[in-house]
Amino acid sequence: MMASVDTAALVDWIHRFRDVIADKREWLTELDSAIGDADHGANMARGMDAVVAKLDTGVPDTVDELLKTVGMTLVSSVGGASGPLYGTLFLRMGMAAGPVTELDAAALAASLRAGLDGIVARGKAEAGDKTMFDAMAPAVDALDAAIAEGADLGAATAAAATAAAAGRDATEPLVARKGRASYLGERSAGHLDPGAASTTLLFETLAQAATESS
Amino acid sequence: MMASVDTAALVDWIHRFRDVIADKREWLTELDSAIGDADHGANMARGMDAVVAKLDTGVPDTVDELLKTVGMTLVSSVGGASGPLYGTLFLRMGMAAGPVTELDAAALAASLRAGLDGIVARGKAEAGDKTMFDAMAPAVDALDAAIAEGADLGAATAAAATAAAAGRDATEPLVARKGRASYLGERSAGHLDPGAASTTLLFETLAQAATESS
Amino acid sequence: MKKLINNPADVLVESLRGVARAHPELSVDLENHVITRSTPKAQGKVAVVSGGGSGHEPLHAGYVGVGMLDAAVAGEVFTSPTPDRVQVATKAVDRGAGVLHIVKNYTGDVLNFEMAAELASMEGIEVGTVIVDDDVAVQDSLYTAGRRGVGLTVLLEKLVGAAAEEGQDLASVVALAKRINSQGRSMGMALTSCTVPVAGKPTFDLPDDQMEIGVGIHGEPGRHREPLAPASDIARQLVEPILADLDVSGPAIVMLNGMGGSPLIELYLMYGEVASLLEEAGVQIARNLVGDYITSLDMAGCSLTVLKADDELLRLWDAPVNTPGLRWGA
Amino acid sequence: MKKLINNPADVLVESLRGVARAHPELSVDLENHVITRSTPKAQGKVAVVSGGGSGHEPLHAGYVGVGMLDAAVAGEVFTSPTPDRVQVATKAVDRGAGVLHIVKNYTGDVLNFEMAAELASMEGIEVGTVIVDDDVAVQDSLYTAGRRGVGLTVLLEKLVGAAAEEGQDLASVVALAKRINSQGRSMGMALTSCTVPVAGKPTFDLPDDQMEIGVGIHGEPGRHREPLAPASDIARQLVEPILADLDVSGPAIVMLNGMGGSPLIELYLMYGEVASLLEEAGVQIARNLVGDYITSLDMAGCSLTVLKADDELLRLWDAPVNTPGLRWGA
Ligand SMILES: Nc1ncnc2c1ncn2[C@@H]1O[C@H](COP(=O)(O)OP(=O)(O)O)[C@@H](O)[C@H]1O
Ligand SMILES: Nc1ncnc2c1ncn2[C@@H]1O[C@H](COP(=O)(O)OP(=O)(O)O)[C@@H](O)[C@H]1O
Ligand SMILES: [Mg+2]
Ligand SMILES: [Mg+2]
Ligand SMILES: [Mg+2]
Ligand SMILES: [Mg+2]
Repeated sequence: MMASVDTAALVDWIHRFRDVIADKREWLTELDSAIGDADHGANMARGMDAVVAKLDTGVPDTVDELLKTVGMTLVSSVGGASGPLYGTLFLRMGMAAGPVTELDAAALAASLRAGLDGIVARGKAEAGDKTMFDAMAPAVDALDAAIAEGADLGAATAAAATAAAAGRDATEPLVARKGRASYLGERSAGHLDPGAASTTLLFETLAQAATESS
Repeated sequence: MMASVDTAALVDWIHRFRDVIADKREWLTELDSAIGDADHGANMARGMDAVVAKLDTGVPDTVDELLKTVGMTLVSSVGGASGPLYGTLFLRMGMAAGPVTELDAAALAASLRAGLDGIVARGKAEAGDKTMFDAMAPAVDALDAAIAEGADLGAATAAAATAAAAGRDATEPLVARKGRASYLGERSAGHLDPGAASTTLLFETLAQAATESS
Repeated sequence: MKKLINNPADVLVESLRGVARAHPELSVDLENHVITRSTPKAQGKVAVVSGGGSGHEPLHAGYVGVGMLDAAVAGEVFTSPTPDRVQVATKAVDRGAGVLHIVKNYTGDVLNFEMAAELASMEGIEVGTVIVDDDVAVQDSLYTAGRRGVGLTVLLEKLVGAAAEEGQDLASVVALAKRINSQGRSMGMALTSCTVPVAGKPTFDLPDDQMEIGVGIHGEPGRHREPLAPASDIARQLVEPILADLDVSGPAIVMLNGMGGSPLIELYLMYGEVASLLEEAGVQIARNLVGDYITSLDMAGCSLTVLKADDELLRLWDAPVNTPGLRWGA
Repeated sequence: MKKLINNPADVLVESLRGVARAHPELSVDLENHVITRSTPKAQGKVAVVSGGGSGHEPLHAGYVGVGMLDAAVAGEVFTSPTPDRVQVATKAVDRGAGVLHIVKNYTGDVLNFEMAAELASMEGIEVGTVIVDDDVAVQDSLYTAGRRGVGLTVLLEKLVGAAAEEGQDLASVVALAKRINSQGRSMGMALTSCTVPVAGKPTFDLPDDQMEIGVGIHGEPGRHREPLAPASDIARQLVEPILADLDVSGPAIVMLNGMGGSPLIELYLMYGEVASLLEEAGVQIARNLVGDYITSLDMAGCSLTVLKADDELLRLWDAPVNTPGLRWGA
């Protein structure tokens, strides 16, 4: 059982996230067709492919450099709403993590909290706006709560993933108040938010990486 | 049994032709869709409606004025290939008929022959080009032949109508050499020519008018 | 049928009503469907008239203005206008130096303009005619209606309009028009059929995985049908028959034209493809147009026009033109 | 999917390659998807940059040129460009007097341009921003992403470009841009969905007898769906929400814009309809545009934009402009 994630585990996370995005690309695009502009799958795939290509040329030694590289690559390859938002998540995570080589559960949670705050600072999303926030905020809260209750890294990230999925599912009945879906008004209800769906994949792969990385 | 057609019979012919064009409008357009530009039904209907509307305001006393009015109205209301061609037919028929009040079989045949010559002068069509000529020329020939054999007006025009229909049917296998259908080359084979189809209606209604007009 | 229209039979006149409202610099005769410049050109200059069936907008009404046409005569959709209306236009714009009729080579257009020219000469107006027949998709033969007039018409109207504007006489303008016609070729293709409003359904059925090569601008079927292909392949099928028919090495004016339903992003992509092929073949593209210039209602697809140019043609091309559809230097 | 393309993923860069070939007066950076004027404007003048997702051609690349934009940044189809590329454009065109960013109000565009402005200020370039949000189809609220930026963007780019060209400083140009944004409104509708190349199928299903009222320019579903209606009825549904939102009696600049798949004959017909309704309502149409100016790929449909005008705006409107998509006086 791991007590912390090192840069290798974080790189593993990034690869897993890229793979599952590639896998679920059509589904994410379907979700975005219903209430957006049919590109969330393509956007995330383009971004994560760029991130993996970038890391293939060399992995930084420290967690902050690694996460900032991921963030900058997303910012400069995705565009759309998800580019600056996911990019900001990783940039702020890196800034919060500092020049370390691994993160224990508490440090990982603090880093993710900083990332979430960054997304809010950029996108001004609130709970119930039907955005990625609605999956991410419960996930980060669940991570904090599990750690406070003494859960280990694997259990805590698994709890976060479960909370993300619940948050994602809870976006279905919501009327969107942020992003493109908000243009639809009442017609946005009855569909999952694509960003909440990709965020859930982010936390699910984090839990996998935290448990299975060697 | 009629020995000649007077202006009333000619007006009856025109009305019958307008009615059958209205009736077969979709079919003529279908034929033109296959090898042309899908407007022959609309063109002929527009023209014949205009002709009938014109005659509703007053019918000229003489055959030449009547036929020239029909021709001018077609020329100025149809456009397309069929406008000048059908228009020329009636204009030349009128010029050949002269200021009379009725046409006997021979005069009718001479008038139609002049009209046919006019169409050829304008459109340069030859037998087998897959045009209205291929229905009209056999019809006028048949009319002449029947009269030469002593047929009365009703029988002679009926023979003309039958010959027109045969001519029309014979256009099906032809590769078009005139009009829009010629752009299709080999692909024009296997379809009836729309102008030959409307020409057949013209002779069929002439036979009806010659037989049934009172 | 999905169209922004009211009664299908009223499309032409209602569209002309919009043209009239949008362009105070044009006069629109809603009865005769004749569009003229509100301010006629000077007395003593040759006037240029074109026309034909509607459904090819901006052709022809959109090319009325200084440096191009003096009048356009709009027939019903895909149907040549009648001689009397061509005559209305001809009389309206004659400035005493004669009138050029620019006629696309379709039997209907040729016959109606021929009758119109007869009417004009009866009224003492000198008329010259050029028949445009640039479409290499049609296998040419002396024994058929010949090639269709398509994209070259746009370039010819611009160039000849410039010559008339600078005061060339009718004989020169006619000679120029015929020379341009002999030096230009076009080839078109369609991804979809168009739908004639009064017909209410597509003129031909084109399966989702097929395209039509060698189409005209009236929804006529083309040379042949084949499976959908990439733009690079389509470009080759447009360029090759043109180059096979005419030696256009040296300077040229090139138009990549949209058929009405294809968006500009695709037309620029196609232009990139054809431009490389043409340049590989020794064509030096001196001027170009990319966009919807001669359309076929809502048909998706494109056509390529290549006109062999020289200093004289380029000078006329660069002369000011001020029309709704083509404008520069003014 | 029937499109004139090669690999769906390459549409943007291949289309830009065509733009580069067609327009020697533009410089196209194929790596960053940045389009600039080949001859930059004079030192000391404000530069104007716009950009956003592609698929709206001629917007934005087609509006680069004298009197309008200095640079356009083209994102992937319907996806905002990234901040680093906006920064490339901003740096390339800054002439020492600051740069205006014209941003359509979409979360992606706003966030990416915001980050770009941060990058620019880190490099000492003064950036002003106007967010265009003219779409009355979106029920406005402080608690949502707000209204979309649509057709008014075209008019604003023209007017603000003229002001920058004549040497107004950044503060004046920004103030002008914001004033224009406050005085203009748009409303759109669709007869068909568009098809995003990488998606390969229509974004939404619209039955043959239905239309979508209140659409944006990305194939987003609209306010509501209803049975196909005549143009006169559609016109009313475009005009009324605009007039309900803004008092535009008096002079106005009006654009009847095509969405990419609707031919000009229909757009003029629609223009005739909206122009009468507007005039009945006391709007005096001083200037107008009819055509494809801000599109949504191959979507059939149209949008209406009305901008309340005054002498100042009309003067800027009439100033010369020389771009592929809009040209007069030059
Ligand atoms: N203001 C915001 N704050 C947080 N997330 C947002 C905001 N706006 C949009 N999003 C998220 O972005 C997702 C859409 O991303 P994407 O489709 O890639 O970008 P775009 O909307 O520009 O096409 C939405 O599903 C939503 O979760
Ligand atoms: N040169 C010609 N001589 C005689 N008839 C012709 C000629 N060209 C075309 N036609 C006839 O005209 C018919 C087409 O008429 P129509 O569809 O009304 O005109 P358009 O071809 O201009 O659309 C053809 O079916 C043919 O019979
Ligand atoms: Mg999206
Ligand atoms: Mg026809
Ligand atoms: Mg026709
Ligand atoms: Mg997007």
